[in-house]
Amino acid sequence: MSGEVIGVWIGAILTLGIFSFLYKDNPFYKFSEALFVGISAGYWFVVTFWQYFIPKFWDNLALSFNELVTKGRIDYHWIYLIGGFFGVLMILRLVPKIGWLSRWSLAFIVGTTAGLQFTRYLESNGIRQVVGTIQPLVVGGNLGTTIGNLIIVVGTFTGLIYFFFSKEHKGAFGGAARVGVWFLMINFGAMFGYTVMSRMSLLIGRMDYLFTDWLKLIK
Amino acid sequence: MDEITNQEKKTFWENLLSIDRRIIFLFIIIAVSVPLFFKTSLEIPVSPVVQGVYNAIENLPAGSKVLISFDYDPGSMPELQPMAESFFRHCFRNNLKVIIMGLWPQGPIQANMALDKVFKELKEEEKTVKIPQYGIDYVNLGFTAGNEVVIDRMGHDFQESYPADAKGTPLSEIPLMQGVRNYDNVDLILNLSAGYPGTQEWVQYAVDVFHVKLAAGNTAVQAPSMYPYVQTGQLTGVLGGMKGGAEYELALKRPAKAVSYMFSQAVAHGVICLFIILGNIAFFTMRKKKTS
Amino acid sequence: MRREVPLILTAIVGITMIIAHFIPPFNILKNLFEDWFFIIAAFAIYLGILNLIRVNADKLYKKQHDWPFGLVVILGFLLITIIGLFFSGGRSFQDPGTPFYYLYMHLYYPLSATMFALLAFFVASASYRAFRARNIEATMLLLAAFILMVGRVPIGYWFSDWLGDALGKSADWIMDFPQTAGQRAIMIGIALGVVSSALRVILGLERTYTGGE
Amino acid sequence: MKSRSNSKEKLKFLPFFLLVTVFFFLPGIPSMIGAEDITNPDAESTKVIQTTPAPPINVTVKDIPNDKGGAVTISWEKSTDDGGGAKNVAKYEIFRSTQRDAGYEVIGNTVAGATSFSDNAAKNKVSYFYKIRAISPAGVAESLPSASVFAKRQWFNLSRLTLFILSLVIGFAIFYFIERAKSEKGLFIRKIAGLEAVDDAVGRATEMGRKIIYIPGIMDMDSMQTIASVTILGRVAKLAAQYEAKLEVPVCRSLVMVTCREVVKEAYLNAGRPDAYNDNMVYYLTDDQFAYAAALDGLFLRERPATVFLMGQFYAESLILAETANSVGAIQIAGTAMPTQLPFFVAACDYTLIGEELFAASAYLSKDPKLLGSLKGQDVGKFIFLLVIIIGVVFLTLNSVLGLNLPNLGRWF
Repeated sequence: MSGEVIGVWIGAILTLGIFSFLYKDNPFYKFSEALFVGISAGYWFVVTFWQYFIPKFWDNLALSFNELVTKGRIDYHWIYLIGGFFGVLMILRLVPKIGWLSRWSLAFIVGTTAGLQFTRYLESNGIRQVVGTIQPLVVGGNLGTTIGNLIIVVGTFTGLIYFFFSKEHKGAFGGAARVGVWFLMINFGAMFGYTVMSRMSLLIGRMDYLFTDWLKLIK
Repeated sequence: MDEITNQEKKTFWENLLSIDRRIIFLFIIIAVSVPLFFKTSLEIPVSPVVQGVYNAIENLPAGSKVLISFDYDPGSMPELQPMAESFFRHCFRNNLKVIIMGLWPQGPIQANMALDKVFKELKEEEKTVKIPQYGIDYVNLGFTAGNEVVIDRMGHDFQESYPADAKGTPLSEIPLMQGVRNYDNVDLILNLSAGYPGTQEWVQYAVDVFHVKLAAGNTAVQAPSMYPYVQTGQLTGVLGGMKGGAEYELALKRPAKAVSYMFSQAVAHGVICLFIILGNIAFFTMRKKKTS
Repeated sequence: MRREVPLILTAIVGITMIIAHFIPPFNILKNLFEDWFFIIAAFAIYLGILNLIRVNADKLYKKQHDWPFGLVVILGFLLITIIGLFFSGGRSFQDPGTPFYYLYMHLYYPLSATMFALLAFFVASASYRAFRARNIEATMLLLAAFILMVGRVPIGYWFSDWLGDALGKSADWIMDFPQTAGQRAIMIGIALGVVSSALRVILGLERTYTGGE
Repeated sequence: MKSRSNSKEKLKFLPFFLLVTVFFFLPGIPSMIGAEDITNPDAESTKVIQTTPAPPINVTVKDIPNDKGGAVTISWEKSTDDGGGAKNVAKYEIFRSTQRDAGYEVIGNTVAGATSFSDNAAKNKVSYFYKIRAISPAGVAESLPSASVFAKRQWFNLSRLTLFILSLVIGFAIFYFIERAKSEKGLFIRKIAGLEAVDDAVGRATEMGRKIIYIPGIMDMDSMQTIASVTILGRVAKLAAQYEAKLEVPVCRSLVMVTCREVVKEAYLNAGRPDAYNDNMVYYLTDDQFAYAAALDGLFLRERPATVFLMGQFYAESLILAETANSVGAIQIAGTAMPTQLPFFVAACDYTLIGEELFAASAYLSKDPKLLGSLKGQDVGKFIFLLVIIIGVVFLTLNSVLGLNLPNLGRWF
């Protein structure tokens, strides 16, 4: 048996192992689960090493080191040492007495995220969507678009009303919020329905693997 | 359910309401598997969002540069791989130059798999189209870490994210990459996406900021949340899931795997719909019984 | 030192990132900070891995219930890590033909894809349970889902062209208008939520992560 | 928390109306002073060196706007012989000089079919001229020189002026209400069902003697949703400590593990039960999305938790987790700002925080007036957006019905 054939058999058995979970928890599933956790943790560890640690940290330092040795110059890549410094602070958690230093790294990360996503979300999720909603309500000669635009404006408007926190949902305001909830529900239903297709295709892919690649029942 | 007041034997509808979900699972597995053994061809119309993607590629003059970002992993192969193959078929048929990259570590491998398949086809059937050459007709930049940051940096300069292609050749030595500094020198971006980072990030970081033209192939889950972007014109079009892939194959007049999977999907959908209908009938029958 | 430094650091870094969006020369700092993030995360993964191994080794050592599966976790991890780090050609470890690629294709991929495929079953059971016309809201959810499910696959064609076309058209219409409207309201809300949370973090009002109330 | 509405309250909104008004007029500026193309005035007529292929025409040059300088974009129209025939263009060469009529040097070339090139080696504030030469087997043809251009560094990205102003206005609104909330009591915040249920859900776990499992999403600390989730965990952990419920936090990112440990430890300390905390409550499983889901599924079935929290950024695994937790009878409180996953949480979970509600959760649970004030600031943001939408739609509708010429607000962004 070639490596490829053995590989397909292993793959097929593990596939059945995961599927067996649908019936009930059993040792076969537990084995597949444990193997999956171990393998995937290792997989991402290796990926992190080769695709993040080496190019982002090691390569930059090697560049600087090379510059220093061959030309005697101190170039700006040394600045990546600061990133490494924060990384080491993180590892220092293993030393209980100075473990609190890792909070500096956390503070750095949280600050970066907050600053970066502040403008991004405001632009793409906020402004762009507001701009998209600004459409004329009456489009000459096109009833479909006219109704559609009206629905989009009403739906976005009432939907946003629902999200108001500091005003009680009572009276006309509450009525608008209720209409907003209907639009949210239509959104959820439509997305759910749309997604079913995608989920089925994943199962089709697996069954195709079992029947075609493994059992060779389908040519 | 009030078990104490309702002493009579459980009716069919009652049983149905509290059905063991494993019975539903059984129906699903049968519904998906059996149709796989039948060869059928279903006809489907091409929807406007799919036509948008098709037109975006079709309307490019020969020699235009297309950047395709592979942002998915093998988990989404059933949905996205047929699209990837169709994109390559379309681009090479129209003599477009293709730049491949990936924001997901496994993306560029997926691209290689699709390329292999399309080249084999080209060798077999269409003798009029020459086999594309690496470095001149297409180039694979590979994966680079950084998610949306990569998109942002490429907007300033590709070299900030990709000093070299996947094989380690510096971009400046690749004929195709001559004069390509950033998105300004690319005519269209295609994105195959199964989550984060993906189409949403391309819209936020490339379209909104650098005003490039973007079309995408998405898993069916993601596609609906891209509709607002299509509506605002931030996206030229989107292929949603297997159906989008199948429609695109039909627009391209090259039906392939996506079309043949559709039958299984249709039957499975039918089974779910049937269960929902039965569930509602049971629900209303029981409610009537309770009130009377 | 313990409380103040993190707060000041968060504020400075956060404000710098916002400014960098508007002042192009600041982009250099932005890129640098983002690279540092990946470096920190790359260091931090050791903490996670150590934790994983310790938990499972504990299971093994104390002969806890299910201890053999703890062994499977550790062996699986060691197998792929050793092969990926030392025996798969360094940086090109993911190229087709390497041992790492083999493990990836025949162990990792089938497990991952099958786990993903379980969704086909859960989607069925969840929709059976949730899609009942209990009240107006639930009915809206049900109708939208049902029309989309039927309209997006060519079931209609088995009955008649007319029905299939009508269903497909109404599915497209729902996606284009009411669905988009609902989605937009959610997205705009999220934008404000992110802005407000980010600001609270930068201002140091929410700082549980640095060990402060 | 109780509602207060009087005329004074309304007057306090006045500064915002003023700000909003100002905001309407400022954004027009970038479109007035946007970067303009410099087109060669006599580009229509072209000088032909070798008669064979037609030369490229209309060479235009442009400094790449809003960057840190050092680059120029050159665009042209293809030679009419590009695309086939005996005179088919094989490639274009790009020439550059600091004088209009002499001193041209090749700086690069492109494949046939290309219509633009970026000169990445331009020095800032140096004027350059460019020429394009089409090369074919039959001979070469050269375009006229372009107009002059120089690369420059931009100190402010004008295309983002609107965003800048909006950031300031909304940021100020949130800040203002945070400050005001310090001196004001009884700020009204509407009920959020999913958060009202948190107390009961934690209490239930104590009664049943089973665990609370808290899942902070699958993304790393570079997501605001994860950060929001971690702060919510802080509140939940404090409740768990007070109720003496058992809490377990399996995570899929190392940084999230570190952060969650800090947060849970602090929460137990604040609840006066530091002894009840140990590091094993928060543990790492794997970075992998589906392996994480597989492990959690097994955990749910074996532990049969009383309560499951699913808060943060989720992808496809959302429904796998929610359905399995449902099948073991756990109360599930979910929250995410992922529009793609909300439908599944809504369908399968007992309570779902929708989008913005996730970010409001920590403020809501903390009952800290300053944090609650920020929610009011968010509402001002929504109010501004609604106002822009209404005015924008009315303007455009009037334009289309009455043929007026009111401004399109959408263009300002």
